[in-house]
Amino acid sequence: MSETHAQTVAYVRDSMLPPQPPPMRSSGAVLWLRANLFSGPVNILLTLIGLGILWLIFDTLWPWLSHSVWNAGSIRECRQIVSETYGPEANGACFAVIRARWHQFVLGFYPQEFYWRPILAFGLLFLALAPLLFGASVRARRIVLAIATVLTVLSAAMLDTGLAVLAGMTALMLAWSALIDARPGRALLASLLYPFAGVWLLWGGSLWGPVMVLAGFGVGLAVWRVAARFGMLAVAAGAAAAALWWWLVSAPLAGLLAGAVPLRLVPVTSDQFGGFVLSITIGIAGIALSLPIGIVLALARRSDMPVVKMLAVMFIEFIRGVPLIALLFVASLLLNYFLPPGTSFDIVLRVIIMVTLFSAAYVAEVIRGGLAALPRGQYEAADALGLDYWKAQRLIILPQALKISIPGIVSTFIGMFKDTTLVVFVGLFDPLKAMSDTVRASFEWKGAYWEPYFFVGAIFFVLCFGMSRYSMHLERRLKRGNR
Amino acid sequence: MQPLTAETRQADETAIDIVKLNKWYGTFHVLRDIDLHVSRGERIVIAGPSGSGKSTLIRCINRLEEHQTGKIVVDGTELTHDLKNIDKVRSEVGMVFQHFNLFPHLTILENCTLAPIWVRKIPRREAEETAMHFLEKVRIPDQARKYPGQLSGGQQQRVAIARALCMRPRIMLFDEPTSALDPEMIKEVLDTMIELAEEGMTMLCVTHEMGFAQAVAHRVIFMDQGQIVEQNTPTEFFNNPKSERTKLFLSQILGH
Amino acid sequence: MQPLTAETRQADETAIDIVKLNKWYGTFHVLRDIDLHVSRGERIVIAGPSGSGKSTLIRCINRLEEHQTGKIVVDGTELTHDLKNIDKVRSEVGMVFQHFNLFPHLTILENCTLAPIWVRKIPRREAEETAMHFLEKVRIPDQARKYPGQLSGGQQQRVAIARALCMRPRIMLFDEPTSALDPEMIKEVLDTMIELAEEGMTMLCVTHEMGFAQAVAHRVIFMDQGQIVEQNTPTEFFNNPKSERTKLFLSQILGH
Amino acid sequence: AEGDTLNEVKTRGVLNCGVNTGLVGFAAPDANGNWSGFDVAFCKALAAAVLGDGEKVKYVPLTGQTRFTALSSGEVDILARNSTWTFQRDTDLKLDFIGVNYYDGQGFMVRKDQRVTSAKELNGASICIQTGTTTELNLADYFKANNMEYRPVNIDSNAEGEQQYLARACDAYTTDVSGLAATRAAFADPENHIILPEIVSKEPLGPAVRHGDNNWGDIARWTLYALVAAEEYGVTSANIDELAKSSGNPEVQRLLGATDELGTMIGLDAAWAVRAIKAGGNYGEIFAKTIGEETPIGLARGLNAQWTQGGLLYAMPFR
Amino acid sequence: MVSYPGAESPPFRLSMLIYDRRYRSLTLQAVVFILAMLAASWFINNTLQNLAALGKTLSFDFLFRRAGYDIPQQLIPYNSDDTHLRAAVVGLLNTLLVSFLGCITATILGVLAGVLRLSSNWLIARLMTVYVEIFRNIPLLLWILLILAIFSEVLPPPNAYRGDTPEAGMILFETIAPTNRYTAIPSLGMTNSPGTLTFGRIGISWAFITYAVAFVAAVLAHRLIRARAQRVQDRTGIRPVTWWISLSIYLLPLLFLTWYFGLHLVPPALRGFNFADGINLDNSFVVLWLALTLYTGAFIAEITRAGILAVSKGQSEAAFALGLRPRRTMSLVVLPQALRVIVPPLISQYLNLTKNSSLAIAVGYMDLRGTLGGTTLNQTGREMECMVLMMAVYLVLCLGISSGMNLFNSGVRLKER
Ligand SMILES: Nc1ncnc2c1ncn2[C@@H]1O[C@H](COP(=O)(O)OP(=O)(O)OP(=O)(O)O)[C@@H](O)[C@H]1O
Ligand SMILES: Nc1ncnc2c1ncn2[C@@H]1O[C@H](COP(=O)(O)OP(=O)(O)OP(=O)(O)O)[C@@H](O)[C@H]1O
Ligand SMILES: [Mg+2]
Ligand SMILES: [Mg+2]
Repeated sequence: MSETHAQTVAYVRDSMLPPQPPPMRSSGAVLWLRANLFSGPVNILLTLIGLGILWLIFDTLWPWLSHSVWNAGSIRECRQIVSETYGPEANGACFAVIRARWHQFVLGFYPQEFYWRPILAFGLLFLALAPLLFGASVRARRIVLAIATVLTVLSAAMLDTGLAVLAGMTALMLAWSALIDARPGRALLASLLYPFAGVWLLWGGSLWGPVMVLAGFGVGLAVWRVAARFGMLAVAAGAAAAALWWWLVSAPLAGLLAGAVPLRLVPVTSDQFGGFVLSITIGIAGIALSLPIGIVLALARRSDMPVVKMLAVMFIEFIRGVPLIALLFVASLLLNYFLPPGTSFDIVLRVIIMVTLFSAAYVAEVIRGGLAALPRGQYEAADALGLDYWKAQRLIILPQALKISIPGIVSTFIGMFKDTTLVVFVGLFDPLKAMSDTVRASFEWKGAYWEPYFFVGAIFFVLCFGMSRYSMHLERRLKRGNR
Repeated sequence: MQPLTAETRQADETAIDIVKLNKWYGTFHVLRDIDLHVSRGERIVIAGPSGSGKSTLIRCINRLEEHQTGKIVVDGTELTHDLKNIDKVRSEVGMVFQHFNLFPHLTILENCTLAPIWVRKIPRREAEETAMHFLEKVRIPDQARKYPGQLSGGQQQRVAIARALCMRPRIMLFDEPTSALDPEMIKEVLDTMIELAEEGMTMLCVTHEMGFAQAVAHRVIFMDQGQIVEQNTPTEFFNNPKSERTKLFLSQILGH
Repeated sequence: MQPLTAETRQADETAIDIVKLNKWYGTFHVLRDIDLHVSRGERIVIAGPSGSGKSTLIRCINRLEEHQTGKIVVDGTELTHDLKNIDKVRSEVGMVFQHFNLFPHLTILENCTLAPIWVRKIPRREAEETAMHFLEKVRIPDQARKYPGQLSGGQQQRVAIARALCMRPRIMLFDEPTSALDPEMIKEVLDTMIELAEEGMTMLCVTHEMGFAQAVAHRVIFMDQGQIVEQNTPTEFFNNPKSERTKLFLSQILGH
Repeated sequence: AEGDTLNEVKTRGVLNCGVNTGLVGFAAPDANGNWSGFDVAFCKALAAAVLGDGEKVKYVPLTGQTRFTALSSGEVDILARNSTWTFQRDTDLKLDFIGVNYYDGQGFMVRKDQRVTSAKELNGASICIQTGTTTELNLADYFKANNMEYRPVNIDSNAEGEQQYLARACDAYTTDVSGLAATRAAFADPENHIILPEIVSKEPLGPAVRHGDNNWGDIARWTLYALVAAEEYGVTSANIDELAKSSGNPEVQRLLGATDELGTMIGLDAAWAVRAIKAGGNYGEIFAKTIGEETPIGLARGLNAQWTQGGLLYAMPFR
Repeated sequence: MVSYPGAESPPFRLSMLIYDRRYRSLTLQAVVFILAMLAASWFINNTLQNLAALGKTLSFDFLFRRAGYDIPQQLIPYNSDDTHLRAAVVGLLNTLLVSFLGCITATILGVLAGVLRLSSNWLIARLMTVYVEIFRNIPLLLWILLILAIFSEVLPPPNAYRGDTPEAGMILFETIAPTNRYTAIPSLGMTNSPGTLTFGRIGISWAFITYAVAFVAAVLAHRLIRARAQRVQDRTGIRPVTWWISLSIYLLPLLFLTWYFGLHLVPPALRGFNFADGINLDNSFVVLWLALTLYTGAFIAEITRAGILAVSKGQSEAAFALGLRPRRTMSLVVLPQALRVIVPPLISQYLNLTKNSSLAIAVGYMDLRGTLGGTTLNQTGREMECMVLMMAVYLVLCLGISSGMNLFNSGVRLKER
């Protein structure tokens, strides 16, 4: 074959060439500009348009922001200050309204002397979430814990919280952080206790109420453990035992215990909730409750039992086919009709139920995607090892599927959190519209349109953007695979 | 533990008994009147062209697939729709897949201890000891704390074998355990399998590794179109195939 | 068509001429002072460890990557920033990728006729005839109406070869065309390539299939760290490697 | 059913009172979430009568759209949210209006510089209107009857209406005259806006309860009358303790539970009316404190004066 | 069921209900079904009891009573004497209108932003990223309120156009007057009107019909020309230039009809309080439309970007290697594949937009929720009936859209082995 070229080709390099620096072409600011902004007529045009837009935004916003007034007692005073300082034509933001009323946007009508309670509740939330969300990197977790602790205590201190309470808060948060750092396994259990602690802090009342609810779960679990041999029957028995406990035992027992040891916080009713406390409460309750429901729905929808599947599909499609506003109106107008005569419960709770069902349907779809992404081999390997359906789901399938679905779940959560502003239409005081309207209804701040929107929008942006960045970070980490 | 009566001994000597097994996918007849008797300690290699039903047969034995007619008795337990029987059979039969199917979210050790702990209800400590024992056997004890994604294909397949062994099965099924591996890794896995064979484990193995078949199999079964076309000892099978199809097949796989 | 003057003959006999080619990715120097002259009809195999710049070299030849210094002349056309030159070169040079890169939304036939119709402006009827001709050559004319997703890997790679051939290129580049394939399918593809070689096509092929190199290559080029370390006829290269690196490399790939 | 609501309220210990989401003077929360206003005062009086403490009220803010459903579904015990008493609401919506606490009428507010002096000149105008209210229907009827056209600008709450009107997104703002006055009072330049003389509808505003629980209706109704009667007989929050002991007027004695125990007839105790009046004063005091001429709202008593003063307020006899 | 020769079934025992795979699934399903039915009947029973206690019955009679309220924007004739049903239909049409227009503009904006986000122009790419992030992370309600505030606070009232030296001037050659109530745009007038075709109270101008017919004919002709061009290309390899023929097919009849009917624009003019003659696009509508467009556009931009990125680099490289130019590569190779990735999430954005249009409540736009679920509900007190009806309509709408998506999906799914 190779006779024609044989003589010419033999070649051996005797010394390897060292790498050279690249020729001076790919660096320098001018070159960068040329390459990234002015690389052709279309690009030049686009750049000019972009600059124009930037200028437009700057030109409208900057004078307003730079002429802002932070110290004033009313909007009229604000305007006066602006026109005195910057001339009669000047237009300035009156952030004094935020300064005067920011606590109302954030904490609603929560009693002033108890401001530390919601703050502590949300601070603890980060401690509860840390082992779940930031478990992968010890450093990230420590940073989050430290920031959460410091911020919580700081903001509580700024709100005139008593020294004793402050010390208690600090001690609690430090102890919990230490637990997370030393015994991550235990910390996960502590995270499970969080919902009860959060509810107690926010609504107050006797500690025994939440404790009894928690005990119900314990009872159910114990019965299930004891009866575990009987498979599915054990689950039913556990559920029944828990239900009996809640129904019959818990209320009297709680009363009894409260009589003996009255661990009580002053109760705060839901109508005092408003602003971001309300949004965040609804949002977090919604996601925490919708996750398990979503998982069950997703499993049901992938089930090979037609009846179960059909019910799940009907539920999911119904919820997804109806606007959230309609569901909120159902919560406010109709839910009482569906319950036995005479029952009437808190509108916040009803809204939470609806929001939960709503996001459960979306979460279910996300998790279904995660389940579908798992290779069949995983199911088969679990089967071949003799794991039954629930064990296989719990140990093999769900951990993987949930991991894949986290980004989707987070974006569902972001959507839901944004949607909590819609509760204004059923008469709750959301931070956006209801609170702004309330603030504007007062004589001092009538006419302050832009500032509240600006403030509330900025908070929403920070929270949602933070969450979406976090989920992108997760996505990247997941793409890299298992370490 | 029971005294060996005639009957139990009979059952004891038979590992798998398949009688007139038929299976359809929809209307497609994949397995046709399969009769197969495997004694305890016997090692069988199943070969055949793609689509001939080898995997399906293997998967029927631990009920990853349901059969429609005929009878499969594994270790004295007949496979019916009864869940208890299925569970019993599955915990007696270990299976190694072509694509390993390790659980990527668990470490190697956890992969190996999962089923013993949750199915056999063995204490964790004990399960881990067993797992380390088998990991040593497949010569990767040092990888126990890693995740599957960090191992090479050959190592992963050896973990898969160890995982199956941890359930202390009486029968091992292999479905083309080496065909997804790079050539260098094939040898590692085959070595492990040969060692297992030497310990007297009952094995059914779908493979085209003829060297392996020659070395360890008691019997080679050749399947085509859902039927057993020929079976024989390895030497006879390779050197002296009877049926035309077998000859054709052998010429293809040995040719390349 | 032109009378062969000394110059055009010169150009005509040179398929590719690469002089002092240097390329950087950012500050990373991938190709260092590459000099390579390929005559018409010559068949060259490029080998080397992973990351040595083989793919980059191949991809510079049809300007999928831009080079920074040096000169590449393909079939008499120098590759500069001039779009016309690039178009010209690309329509003269066919390329087959490791992962086939067939267009999944088009049938096999459409994959093969797309470029002739839109680039060469050949009537559809005619393009289809050509396509069928080459599909026959790679022995899959019966799959013409299917979609890439419906074919096996080996078949897909053969389609990719046919697709490149439909542009009637004078030079074919192959970038590890068989390394994503299962062993059985490698042979199909190599057979097709050998056939091509026999017809006298100029070929540059990155591959580690040493059998193939021995059978068809005029020259084997060994690259490491972005440089051509050794080149020689296949026989010499395999039996009598000169440089230490080549020896090391050969011992690795032949060892397994 | 009969007697249920009273028992429920008593066991709950809190009165659920449906109020406006924010209408200064009638019902609005301040910066700390404390509610005050004309309607709120009635809630307080009722709570004082029933529960003994005017602060035991949970205010449920209701939009124009959710108010009646909230009442029928039992979410609130009483609706004190400036709602007009109409035939359809009383019958078809299964509500019971227990009386009128404010006689109102729908009017129009325009800015002075438009030089409109009569609603009849509003042909073709854009008019801001709150959806889900009777004003919406009245407006349609009025323009139809006068053969005029208009462009409705629908708004969801008074706050939004104010904003739209001030931004001149509508030429006129229509709602109950009291509401207009309250809104105008809050403007930076009230003098530049006028309320047109035409009153296009009768708007008797009053608290409402559910159909079917007559006893609860009675309690609410007579609490309202107690406030009105107290004004008529000169009983104020200041002199009530004294009068309860020493009033010579038998009607006052009955009212204040000194002689007949009227309270027990409606399931309360004798001092119910005393507590109700003490909670925020009599009708006149409440009016003066929340929306009267001394307040920024600056409403005159007008139709809402006692019948003895030429108004329409007329409490049924306590006997 | 297929029956298999020789398949025998063992005798039935009770324990098989739990331990036999086949029966176990049946048992479970029966249990679940019974539980579901029990729950449903419990709810229904409660509802009936509660309604009975209130003396209400379920009845849809109210739909045929006089509505009594006016609706600012109506696509079919409506006045306050019409029934609630008609009001609901007017509301539904308003929902459909804003959703439909919103979907179109959001798609245009979103695709543009998504493509520009991938642009090599650093500034534009950053700007688009900022746009996407800002709109995705702030509630839609805020955007609606903000845009509404901008419209009502910044734009001039109609009054400002009055007088010899008006404070505000119409834009675009004195034809469009944006005000803080509505945007007044010209309407169409005809000097030579061919009359109208009426169905009951809905009239359609014959001129409109003629235009529609001309347009459809032009589309058909255009298709024919394209097909012919394709045939020529198939035969000779060279595609004839046809754009000017197509253009004239569209334009010439249009111009002719316009001349024939004497069609012209009637600019809005200020009469009394408001602009008349032209068409006044209510701000409630424009604001909602704009907000939905901007908000959904941000999501669509992300989808577009992801779709384009999902087409592997190998695809465009293969096309380049075959000598295809970038533009052709985009249209022949990348876009057809990206579309398959883009369309399903795009449709679910359309669903979201449709559902989000119910936020019309914040601007007082009378959509389905504003009429049937708002004023009608309030005037009649029929919350149960109104809500059920309203949710049913939304459900039908959404299921319709998503079954359309499924059809598309199964149509374009890549063929696999
Ligand atoms: N779930 C299924 N549904 C329908 N047909 C199937 C299914 N699984 C396998 N088949 C078909 O059954 C036949 C036998 O499949 P099987 O996997 O047992 O073959 P095999 O001998 O293992 O082949 P290979 O060597 O390719 O693994 C094949 O024709 C296959 O297409
Ligand atoms: N787009 C790129 N940007 C930066 N570095 C790159 C890029 N593409 C390749 N490289 C680097 O350039 C070097 C040469 O890459 P190339 O793909 O040419 O190697 P190769 O010899 O083909 O290797 P293999 O056998 O793995 O395909 C590698 O170190 C690779 O990491
Ligand atoms: Mg197989
Ligand atoms: Mg390469």
